[in-house]
Amino acid sequence: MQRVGVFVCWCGSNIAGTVDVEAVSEALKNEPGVVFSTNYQYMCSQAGQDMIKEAVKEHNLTGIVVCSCSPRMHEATFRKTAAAAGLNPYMVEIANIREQCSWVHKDIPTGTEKAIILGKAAVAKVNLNTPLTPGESPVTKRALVIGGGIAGIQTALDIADAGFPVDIVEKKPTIGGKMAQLDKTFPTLDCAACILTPKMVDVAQNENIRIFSYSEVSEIKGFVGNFDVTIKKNARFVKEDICTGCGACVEKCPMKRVPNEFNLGMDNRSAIYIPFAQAVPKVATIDPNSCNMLKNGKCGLCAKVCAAGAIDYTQKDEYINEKYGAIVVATGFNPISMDKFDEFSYNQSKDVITSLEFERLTNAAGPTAGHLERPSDGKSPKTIVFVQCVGSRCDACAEKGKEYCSKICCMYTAKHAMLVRDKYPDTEVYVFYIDVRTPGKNFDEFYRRAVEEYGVKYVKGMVGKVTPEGDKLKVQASDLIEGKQLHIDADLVVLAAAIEPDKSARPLATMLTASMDTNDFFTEAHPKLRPVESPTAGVFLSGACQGPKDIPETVSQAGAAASKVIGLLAKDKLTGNPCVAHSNELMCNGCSSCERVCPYGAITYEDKEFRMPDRTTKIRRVAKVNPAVCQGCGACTVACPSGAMDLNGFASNQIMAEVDAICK
Amino acid sequence: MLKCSLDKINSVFEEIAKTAKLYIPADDKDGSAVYKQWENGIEWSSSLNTVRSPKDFFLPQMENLMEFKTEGKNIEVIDNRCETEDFVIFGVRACDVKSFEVLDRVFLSEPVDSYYASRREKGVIVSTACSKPSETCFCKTFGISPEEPEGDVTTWKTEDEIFFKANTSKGEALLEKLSAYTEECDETVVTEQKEKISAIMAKLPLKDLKTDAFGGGKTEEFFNNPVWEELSGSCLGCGTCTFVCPTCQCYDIKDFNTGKGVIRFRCWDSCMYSEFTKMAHGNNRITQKERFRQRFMHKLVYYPENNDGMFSCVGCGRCLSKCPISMNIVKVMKKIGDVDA
Amino acid sequence: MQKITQNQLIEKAASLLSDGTVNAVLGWSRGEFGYDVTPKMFKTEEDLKENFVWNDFCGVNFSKYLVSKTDRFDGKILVFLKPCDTYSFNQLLTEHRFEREKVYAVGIPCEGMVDVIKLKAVTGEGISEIKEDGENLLVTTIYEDAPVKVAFKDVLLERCINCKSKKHVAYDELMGDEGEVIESKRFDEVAKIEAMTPDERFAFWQNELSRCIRCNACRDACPACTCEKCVFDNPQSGVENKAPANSFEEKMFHIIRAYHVAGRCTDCGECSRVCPQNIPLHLLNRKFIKDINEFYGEYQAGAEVGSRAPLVDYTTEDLEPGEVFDRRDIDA
Amino acid sequence: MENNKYLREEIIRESGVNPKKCMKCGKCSATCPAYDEMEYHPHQFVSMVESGDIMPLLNSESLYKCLSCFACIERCPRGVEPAKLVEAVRLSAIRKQGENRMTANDVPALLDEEIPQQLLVSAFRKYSK
Amino acid sequence: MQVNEHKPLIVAFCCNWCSYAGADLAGNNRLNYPADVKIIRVPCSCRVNPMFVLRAFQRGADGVIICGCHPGDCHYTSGNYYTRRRMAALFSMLDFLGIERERTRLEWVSAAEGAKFAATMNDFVEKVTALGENKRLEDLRCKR
Repeated sequence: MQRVGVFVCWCGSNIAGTVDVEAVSEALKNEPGVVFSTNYQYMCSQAGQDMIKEAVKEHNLTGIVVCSCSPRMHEATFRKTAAAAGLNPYMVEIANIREQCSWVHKDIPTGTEKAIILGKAAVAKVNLNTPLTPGESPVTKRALVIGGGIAGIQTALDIADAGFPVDIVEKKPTIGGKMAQLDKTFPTLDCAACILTPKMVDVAQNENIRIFSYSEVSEIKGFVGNFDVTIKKNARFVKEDICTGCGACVEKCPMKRVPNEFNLGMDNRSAIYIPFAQAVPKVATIDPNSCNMLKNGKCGLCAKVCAAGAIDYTQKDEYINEKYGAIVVATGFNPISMDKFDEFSYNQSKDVITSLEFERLTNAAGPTAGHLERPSDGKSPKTIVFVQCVGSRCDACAEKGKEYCSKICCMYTAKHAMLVRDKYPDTEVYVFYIDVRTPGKNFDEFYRRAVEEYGVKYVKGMVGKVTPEGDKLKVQASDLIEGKQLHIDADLVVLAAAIEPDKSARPLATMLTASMDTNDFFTEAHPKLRPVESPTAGVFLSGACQGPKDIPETVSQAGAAASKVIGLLAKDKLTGNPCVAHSNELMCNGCSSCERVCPYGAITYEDKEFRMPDRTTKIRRVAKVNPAVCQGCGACTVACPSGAMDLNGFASNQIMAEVDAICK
Repeated sequence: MLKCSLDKINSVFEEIAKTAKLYIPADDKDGSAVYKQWENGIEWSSSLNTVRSPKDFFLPQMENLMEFKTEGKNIEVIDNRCETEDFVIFGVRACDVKSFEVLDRVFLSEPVDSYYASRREKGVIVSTACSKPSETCFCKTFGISPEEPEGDVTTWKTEDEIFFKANTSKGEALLEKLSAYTEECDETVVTEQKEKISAIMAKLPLKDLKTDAFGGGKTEEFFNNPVWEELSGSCLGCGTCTFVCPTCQCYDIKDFNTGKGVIRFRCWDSCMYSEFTKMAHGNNRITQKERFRQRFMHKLVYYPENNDGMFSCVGCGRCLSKCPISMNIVKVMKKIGDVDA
Repeated sequence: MQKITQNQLIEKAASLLSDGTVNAVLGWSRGEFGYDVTPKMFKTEEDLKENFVWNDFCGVNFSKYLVSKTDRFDGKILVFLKPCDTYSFNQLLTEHRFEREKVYAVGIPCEGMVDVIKLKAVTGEGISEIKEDGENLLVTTIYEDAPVKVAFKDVLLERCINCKSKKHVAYDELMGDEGEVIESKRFDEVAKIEAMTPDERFAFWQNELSRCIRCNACRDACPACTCEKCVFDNPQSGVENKAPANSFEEKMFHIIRAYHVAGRCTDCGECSRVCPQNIPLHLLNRKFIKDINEFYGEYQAGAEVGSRAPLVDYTTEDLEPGEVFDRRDIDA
Repeated sequence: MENNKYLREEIIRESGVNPKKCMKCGKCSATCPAYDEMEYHPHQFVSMVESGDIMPLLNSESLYKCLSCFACIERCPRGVEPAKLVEAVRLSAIRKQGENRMTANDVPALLDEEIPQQLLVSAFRKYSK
Repeated sequence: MQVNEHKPLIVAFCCNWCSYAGADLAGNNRLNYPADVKIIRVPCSCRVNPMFVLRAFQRGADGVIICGCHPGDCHYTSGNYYTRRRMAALFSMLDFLGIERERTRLEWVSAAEGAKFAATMNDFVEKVTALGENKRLEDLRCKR
């Protein structure tokens, strides 16, 4: 039997106004186990806490019940108080007589009666409490960053700067991500390459960072502080450590008609290629789907011209096992497919392009060397129509686009429009918008400049349809302000396509047991207070994998994720939540029901030898919970038919005792 | 000897029910017989072989013994026993009547179980000669006479008449009440009926089952017989046999916390259960083999040893028909006792 | 009326014993009256010839026995499985309750098993011998001179009338022909109860469950109930009780037992077969099966090893509990 | 005004359209082939129904300029379905007139290669009671 | 309006992360609901064992309501999805046994839905009050 002390808080008049606190403390005196019961104006105050500490000493209390505000408010406070008094902090139970009693009930008899019952339930529970000690697990001081775009790069650099080793896994042959494909960046109009490529070089040169390019994560086991990851390094048929990136092979390769992904298929590359001049690592890669040598063994030119002898047609996929303490997801985004938006004739006309394609068209390193030319005939467009919100902000039932706002389109469209007017002042530029959303430092000013200084014509109204006619694109739209229909003969139409998470994110989330929303964006542990952490401990989120983001936001989130990772890796040991599940081996059948419902993969099985009462031994399969992984949801406790699985802090007998006390 | 036409049997029941609760075997929805409290419309079943034995009337499956209430730090003990009402069980088979003797030897010997004793005192047993035994019956094995069962009153039922004979003063008092419906008669018909019953008994498949091999003092002979292992191998440990058995008398006393107080109650227990007689150190019968052995050793060896050679099986056959896997005392007796039947 | 004969099984068992494939045979042994067969481990050919029996009363589902038998026996056990037994066999394998390597399973066809209560309702008490005669049983009783002829089809167990499958889903060797999964009417009775008013339903179950004597036969015969320690035997669980204390306890026991096997119950019908009080317990299990089929798609426990039981699974689009009733109201 | 409120609810109920879902992008109008013929354009229909400003719609020729081509329904990113609203407003207009203006016999005379079948079917549904 | 003397006893199991916080919010906003509702905090709605529900009825509860995060919002990602299946099965079974279906409910209440919490409780109490005392799942020993 416990020796329980009951402390009823008045919370000024917050509780005492509707609950007769004296009656409550008096009534609870008679409950089993209660040896001391009192009330005080503010239990959470220093004086109140001292009162608890003294009572613990004086009455040899083993358990504490505080009847006060919500445990979500002060449970931690009173646990600390208990610990300071030498009690196990988990021997404290809170009866919520403020939020769930005095504040919702009006008259004193009702409030008092309910407060007493809630107090009895807390006493009944604390009588069955057991001291709990949080488990400890070691931390592998190495981080894994999945995705090598600006988010991944920034996170990796920040972690590495703090002195921890970091590995970046990037599925493309080079890091850099979407930002490497951009021309200028809003609102300052810096050249993307000028600010990104130095960072890429930093990554390459940082001793703490390893880059696994052209690689994927294939398996993740373990838990926070102790992840066990298998990385699949795809065969690039070029020995990375030997290749100097001279490009001789690229030049000599006879297979030159492979659509160039980096330029979104607007020009061609060779079968052996380096995505772009500043690629990191600057190593050639052979595309096995286009290389003649790999397909039918005829060619081998690249191997002949490679002075370093880096070409290896027999290279195989390689699997690397590494341990990590933390994992950062930075898998980024892609524009959605325009296949379902027939009204804009994206598939009918080469001159209807997405904004990302437009970036490549205006980029000095792009297919047109930065000259704005129509993809169909290379002519300079004289009238350009930008269409905003293509596939964004759609109805959920429409099944065509995404429900959310893609966030970055307003700004980059303003940038595109402005740049066109700046370089080609005789071009007429229309931007059709629904709303122009520019929250951000210097963002609205930027948009206003596009209108006021550069004369971009912003029209309120969505484009209805785009019809190719001759070498023109007939754009039909409605000017909602002037109330008239516009028919524009455009030379180029640029669609601000919605963005969506990369397709690799979903299977990765499954491996990580990290949760995602219905749009496949990773969910954060708390939308406001823990925005860069996944609910799965040890998994952090960086960049657009968590939601649409522009570069400044991505970089700041990347830094935030890095600081969280550093905070984790700086610890030598992790202290867990002691309210975790545990299995009674004597009762466990090993039936696997609990394992199947565990969202964290915290339950494993082992064959254990038992000594039977008749002195024989028996080997049985029994469940084992890894307390470092278990988050304490309790799903397993109900899945277990024999009741072998129970939850610390919320044990079945404790909950039933509460039920009994309430129903008395 | 008294007799009465079967046409009037419901009037007889009505008369008895005026002063006491009357229980008779009646047909349940699936055709099996169960004891039901008589009221108008409840018909006496043609079968006497009830699913549950009449042991329930004296040793109910569950009964509250007392209550505690706590008020602050005080505890109050409440004896919640209420006066047992008079009751009559009508149509009890010979074997079941014999089972009461087995129970009496346990509950009425010192210290007397007052709960049991008061019910025993208030209950009147009207037995009926068993003219239609089942193939599972083997009461003769234990020297029981289905032709003339014991009880406060013995009755014989023919096609159209029922004959009464009082054996005790309680029985005489009951028959006194029924005098309006009965008339004196001689024993001719009853004697005929007894002969008929004897003839049927001679046809029963288990008629030759003998107890010679068993009895007190045989513990060492049987206890370590390796056959227990094989016999108990099929036992599921469910306890059905003990719950339908008229002589199984083990019980457990438990407390139930109602939230407002504690009810101390007694309920049947079963030696087939793993928790049976569990003690602080654990369980002394650790596998189903020991538990299985216990049941039969108790019936055939331990009980006779303490009760002048009386076996605590009455051959009612319930466990034979209700065991889910048809393992039963007959199979055990044949195997262990190597009795040829 | 079984298509495969007792002698065929004895021969098969004897040959597997003698060639060392197996070290023991889990089979049915002869009783006193023809219908009271008992499971037994046979270890010799002589024992098999003398005591092994295969007839219309071999209802016991051996799958559950494998849990304890494989545990305590060093060697391989031959087990004869009827089609319905094979589902339990698979389900127990799914739950890792015995080692597959320790068992040699022989699938045998089954034409249905006889319900002794139904049989006795026709013949009366006093059965001394039962013989097969074509589609009939010839039952000799001590009361009649001539044997009573009973049509086999009329006295089948409820579970056999509504047999869900004659297909063996697991075996090492199959005797006889492979059967098919059957479109059974096994949910009709459940639907009938669902169609009652709540008051009628309550009265129905009150009447049935009040007869429970809490003997635990249903649980102990159930191949899904293989817990090392049942919650109802465990004083720590808070629900342990040995007696049918009152109508609540009985409901609690049966609801929770049905819930614990929900999604795992193969609908083998042992619970109802063994109930000494003839309570139609299988209806509770079938209610869960029917609900699961309707809410989450058809699922047959034990149809394959390793399948995920519906209650340890989910989709994000599942029905809300409230919608369950809305839907039923619309259907009604 | 009370009357308009009732009318608004009726139109919304009959059309099954939720005009509150509209984000005022104007794509319906932008895509409308009959835009130039109309006094009130599809996006205005949605907005005016939502604000209960229905009388002008009932009295406007615009009501009959809609071709029921359903381009607006197809293109609307929010799934608002303006054409169904137009249709519902038409029904209200017809209810107000209250007479049977079309019989089955009239239909063959009206058949014209140029007229979409859909229009004819919906017209028949509306103008016969 | 029928006056019902019986004061129902309602046990509400609320998950710590959403519904318990929702109940707190109802308090913060001073949204009244009957004092008949007594809340038990559980880490997740999936911690609620059907045995707890039956236990509450045994001990005299007239209604049991389980509140959890909205589907997709579970703090533990999937706990409430299991709850949904378990309770759908359990409630359907109770209904099958003739227990009034209004006595049990599963409701999703987020931490932001203080108003929904109060409204849900008001509604639930009203429905259970209309049913009167729980007679079909009672344990007479626990009644006074």
